[in-house]
Amino acid sequence: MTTESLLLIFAVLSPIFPVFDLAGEAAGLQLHLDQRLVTIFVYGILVVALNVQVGYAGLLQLGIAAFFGIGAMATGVMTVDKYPFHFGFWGALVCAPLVAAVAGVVIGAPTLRLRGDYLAIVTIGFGEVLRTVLINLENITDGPRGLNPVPEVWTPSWLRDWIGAGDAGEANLLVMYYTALLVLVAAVVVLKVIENTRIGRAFVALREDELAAACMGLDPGRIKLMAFAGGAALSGLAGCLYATNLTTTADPTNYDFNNAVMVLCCLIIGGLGSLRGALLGAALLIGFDNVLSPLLDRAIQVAVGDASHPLARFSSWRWFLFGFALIFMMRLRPEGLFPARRVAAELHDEPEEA
Amino acid sequence: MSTSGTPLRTSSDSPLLRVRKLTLRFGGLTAVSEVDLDVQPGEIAAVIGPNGAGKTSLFNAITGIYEPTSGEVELDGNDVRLPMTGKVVAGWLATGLASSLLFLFIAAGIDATWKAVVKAHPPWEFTISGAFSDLFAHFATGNALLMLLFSLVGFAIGALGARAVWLRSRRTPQGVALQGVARTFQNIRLFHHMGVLENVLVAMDRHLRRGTVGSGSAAKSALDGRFPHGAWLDLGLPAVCVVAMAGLGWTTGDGVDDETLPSILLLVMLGAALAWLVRLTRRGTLTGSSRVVEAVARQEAMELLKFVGLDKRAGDLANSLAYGEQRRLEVARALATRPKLLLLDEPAAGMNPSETVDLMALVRSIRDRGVTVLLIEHHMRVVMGISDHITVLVHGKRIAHGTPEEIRRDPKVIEAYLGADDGGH
Amino acid sequence: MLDTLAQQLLLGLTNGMVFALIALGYTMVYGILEFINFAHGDVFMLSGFFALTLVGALGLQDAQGFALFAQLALVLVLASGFGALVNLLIDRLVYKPLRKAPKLAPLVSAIGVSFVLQNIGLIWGALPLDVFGGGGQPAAPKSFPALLPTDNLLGDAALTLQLKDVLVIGASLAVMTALFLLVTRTKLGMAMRATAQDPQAARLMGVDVDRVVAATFLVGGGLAGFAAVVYALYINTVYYQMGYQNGLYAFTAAVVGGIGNIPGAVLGGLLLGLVRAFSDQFIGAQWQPAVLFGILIVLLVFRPSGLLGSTAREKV
Amino acid sequence: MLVVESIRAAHGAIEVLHGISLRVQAGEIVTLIGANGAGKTTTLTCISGLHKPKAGRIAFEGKDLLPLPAHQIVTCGIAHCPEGRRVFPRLSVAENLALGAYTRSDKDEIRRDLDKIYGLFPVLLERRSQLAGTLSGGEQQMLAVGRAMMIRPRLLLLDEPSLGLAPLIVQRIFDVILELNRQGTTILLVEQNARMALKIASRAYVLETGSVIAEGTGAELLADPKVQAAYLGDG
Repeated sequence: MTTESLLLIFAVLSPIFPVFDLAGEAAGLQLHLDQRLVTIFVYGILVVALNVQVGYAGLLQLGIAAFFGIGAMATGVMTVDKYPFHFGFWGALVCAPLVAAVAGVVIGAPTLRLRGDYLAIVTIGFGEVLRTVLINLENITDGPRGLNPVPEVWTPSWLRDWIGAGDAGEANLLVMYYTALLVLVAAVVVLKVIENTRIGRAFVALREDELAAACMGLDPGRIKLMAFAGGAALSGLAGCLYATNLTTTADPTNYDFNNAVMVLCCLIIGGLGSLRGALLGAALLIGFDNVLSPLLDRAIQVAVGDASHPLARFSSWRWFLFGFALIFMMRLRPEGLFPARRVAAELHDEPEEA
Repeated sequence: MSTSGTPLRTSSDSPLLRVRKLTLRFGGLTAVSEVDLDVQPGEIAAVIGPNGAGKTSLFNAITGIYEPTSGEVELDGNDVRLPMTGKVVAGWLATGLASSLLFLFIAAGIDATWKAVVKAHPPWEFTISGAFSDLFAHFATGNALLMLLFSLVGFAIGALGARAVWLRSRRTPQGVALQGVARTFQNIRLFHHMGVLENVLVAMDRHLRRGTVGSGSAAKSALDGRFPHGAWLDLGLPAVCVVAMAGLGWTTGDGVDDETLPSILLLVMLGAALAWLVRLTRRGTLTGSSRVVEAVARQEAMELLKFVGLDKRAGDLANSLAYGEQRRLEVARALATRPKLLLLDEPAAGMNPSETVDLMALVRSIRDRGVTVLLIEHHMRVVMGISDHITVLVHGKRIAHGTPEEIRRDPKVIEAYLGADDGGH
Repeated sequence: MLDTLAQQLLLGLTNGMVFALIALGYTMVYGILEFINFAHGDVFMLSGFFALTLVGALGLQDAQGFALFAQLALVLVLASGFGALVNLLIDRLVYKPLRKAPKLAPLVSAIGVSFVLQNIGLIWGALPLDVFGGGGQPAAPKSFPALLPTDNLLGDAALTLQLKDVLVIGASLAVMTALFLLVTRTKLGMAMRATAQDPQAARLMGVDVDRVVAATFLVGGGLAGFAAVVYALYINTVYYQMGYQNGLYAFTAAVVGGIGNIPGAVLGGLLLGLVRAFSDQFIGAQWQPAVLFGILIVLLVFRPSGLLGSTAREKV
Repeated sequence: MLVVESIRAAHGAIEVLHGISLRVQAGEIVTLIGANGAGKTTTLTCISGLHKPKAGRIAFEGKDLLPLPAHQIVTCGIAHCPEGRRVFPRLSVAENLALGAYTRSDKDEIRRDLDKIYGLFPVLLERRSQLAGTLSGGEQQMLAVGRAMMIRPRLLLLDEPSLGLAPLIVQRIFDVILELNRQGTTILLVEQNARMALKIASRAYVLETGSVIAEGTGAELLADPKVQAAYLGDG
């Protein structure tokens, strides 16, 4: 990936928001696309974070939502008015990934020697524990209400005036949009570079043959811990942006297992181990979930007239979609839509019979 | 039928590998039974024996894959297991303390503690020292016995858990590999979907980490500039970015009246971040020095590939190689760890006669590089042709040890290995 | 105090029986195919919905005496059969084509199946039936009528022992005994165990591994269906997410006991049931997941292969 | 009785059998010898259906075996006693033997065969309720042979029965093989203990890297210098 292609990503993504915004206004729809696009970026970060653990290192981690939640909650605690810390958005952006990474190490360290599927269950367990803790430590997290208001991205007023042309609400949305985009691009660049370094090779070697890697002097525990901590830190980053975008840490159910599976879905549909795939997977699924399905809901509403029944809403059927997506991808195209070269070959080999 | 030309060493030399009374039992089966084995530095040693005699199990026990039921493995006079040092014990205690702290807070009620410490005052009256005195005051109101009990249990779980994990990972393949033992596998275990060169580079990981790649003078001079032009930027730019970001958070957290300083910090942060990202994408490695190290490592890896005759295939995927080539790649990969001792598990298996001859030459030249070789082999011609010493295992027990000539004449070996000539019938 | 303890013990035992029944399904499939059948908990959930639908169709909430028990037995049998069939169908349609795929593929597919089944549960609950409260709120828990008399069998004693307690424990024990006999005494059971230990060698003995796998899914699904009725009778609700939570606990139970180990699953289930009952009583029900998964993590640190599990070695 | 015609088989991308052909007549002991990696075991797994060859033909008593799955090949009358014994470690000795009779339903005959095997290997009778995993290597090998005999095969494929066993036990196993053959079982034996195998074999094939390089009677091959060179490693 070159500087030029980076600029290209920027060039392509930067105007999307204003365009959508204008189109939405012209159509007279109150879709809040701005927030939804940021959500796609946030999930993009989450999916590449999971890609570090599942795609590169082959660790089936099903508790990604917990680290996401830790990032969001840490941001809440560090920034809201009622607590004395007041780190502001930028301070939280530094600290939230650190907190999440520490959590990643704590949960990773005792369980690293477990077989793959045990790790899956332990990480699910960890996610459940975290959800419980977030709900129950009501004095800290404000339970289901969530901590709020999480302050917006701080930017100097001259910058806001310049970006938003004087409209404060517009400026806020644009600042959020570009901040999230910038963080996403930075994460992708760093990961892309890491793919071809010592650490990236170690991840893949571990996934291919842990024993052979160990016999070459690579410490599987250490590498797994790196993958865990790195993925957790990125998830924390995503959590920080998520809470800032919503201006609240929201209900802890936003960080539950369903969420983790949705991220896994994005990754698998996009293609395990491929950054490009991860991003496109996130765009496709989260885009569908966040942008297309509200639109469809509205269309149904209009067509049917009274659509009060819950099954007339698209959101009641979304798990069908995700479930079938996983099943069909595994059956027909396990390497995903945009596979990485290495993984594609791997998933199509049939293990030989002895 | 000559043995190799190097003089045999006397047994008074201290052996490179020393195995004593090694026993390995699985369920009711004894795979290896009280085996002794010495490998002298600089020799080519072989372990032979009929299929199922426990040779591969012996290798697995030496390389830390299996935990021996009993017995010792020493390399260069050191036990291959991790030593229990003060640092290790301190680690257990630290884990215990951390976990006991967690349990203490659970006993005191995390929620209640937070309420008493953080929420008791309006946010602007909060101070660190005040927080600590509030914390102790809150602890004082709690049930002392319960808190003590929880702390102790927490400590026990943490410390014992850390100990249990450590004990289980005391003898590990990577630990043995780091002491200088590399190996190949009977059924080739390459990283099949990585490139040929990448396979070798993975094995150089340790040297890449420590920056100890390369040995030639060219590599040295490249590495002398560990901080080549602008290397400070590699660490400096992200550091500046993070510090500026933290400063930005600190100055703006409570809201600001004067935007000058934050504005500058924001611009510095964005500038540093963008400059760093552009540097990264231009170069493709995290730091400039790692780029130099990487380049030297690639050079060294290419030399190794040339040594085994695979330099032309460096860019191909490992699983596109032919069988014999895969075996040689495995050897190159093992050599890339710069071992003192190289274990070859049936290197000639599945090779045709001419490949076998090449292999013998390869093993000899590995020895000539200063790497001691211990191999398991079925091809008698290979074993007899290149080994300085041969150990014969039958049924998990060592039945003979000596030079190829001695082994060839040993009636016990002839009977057990080649089949009894006139036994029984 | 002593009564509370005894009461919790009883509660733990009954809970544990349900966990054990579900855990058996996980452990048997894992024993043979070495993959976590993530959708197993949701087969349990769907069977619950099936049973509730049956109850509505039979008008069981108004039945009395012998008719009640006879029809209840029918519900038990039909729900077990339903669970068994659903489980078998899932295996044939989803898992079987992936038998030779890398390990990740069936696991991810199973997660997919789990989500599909949950959605089916959601839609099932939206059917306009009386037992589902008209179906207006598909996500809300559906109340399963308290079919059994709630009198205390011990008269005025402080310890409450209801007929449903006795029934849960008795029926579960009976089913587990039957399973135990099936696995240890019959040819099929022997083939199951042999396949779990060495599928290649089992094929060389003429064992049709496909059929053994099918039988395993049938038995596991049947146990889940049975557990669903028992659970519904006991807790008196069914809801579309009950498979996820209980399934997770049951899987934890299987791991605690040593996955792939049949007595281990029962032991783990009972242990987890007891821990859950006591932690609900003394720590608080809201901390249940934290306590149970905390125990799982601590156990895996000290005994990675579970209480009764044996350590497996990788062949090199 | 058994006809194998130019079968090719591969592990992954690597072809390990380059067209092997061999024949076994009823009542014979035929042995395949050759160095490690020559393809002996793969040949057996192709016959018993565990491994499907890419090309070639395998027929048993005129019946094409290739389309049949392994468990149906067993019912044709072929038993395969695999390399490394592969007994079921957490089943008892008696259960292991009972699994051998999995495809059969003639209770009395099973009983009789069981008694016969206990008679052949009294140690198995002694340990019948012990878990197979706790047996010694030699006992496990006897169990594996006994288990295969419970299938009551007309053709018995034996893969390295001497693997990892002490010479005395090997002798015992070979005696049993001879005895089984005398009682009418045709045997296809893969063995690395070539002298021993050639001595009891009516005919033998020598394999080298996936091809047959020589065939003949046991005595002929024992004297053949090619065998000595390729296999015994003298040279």
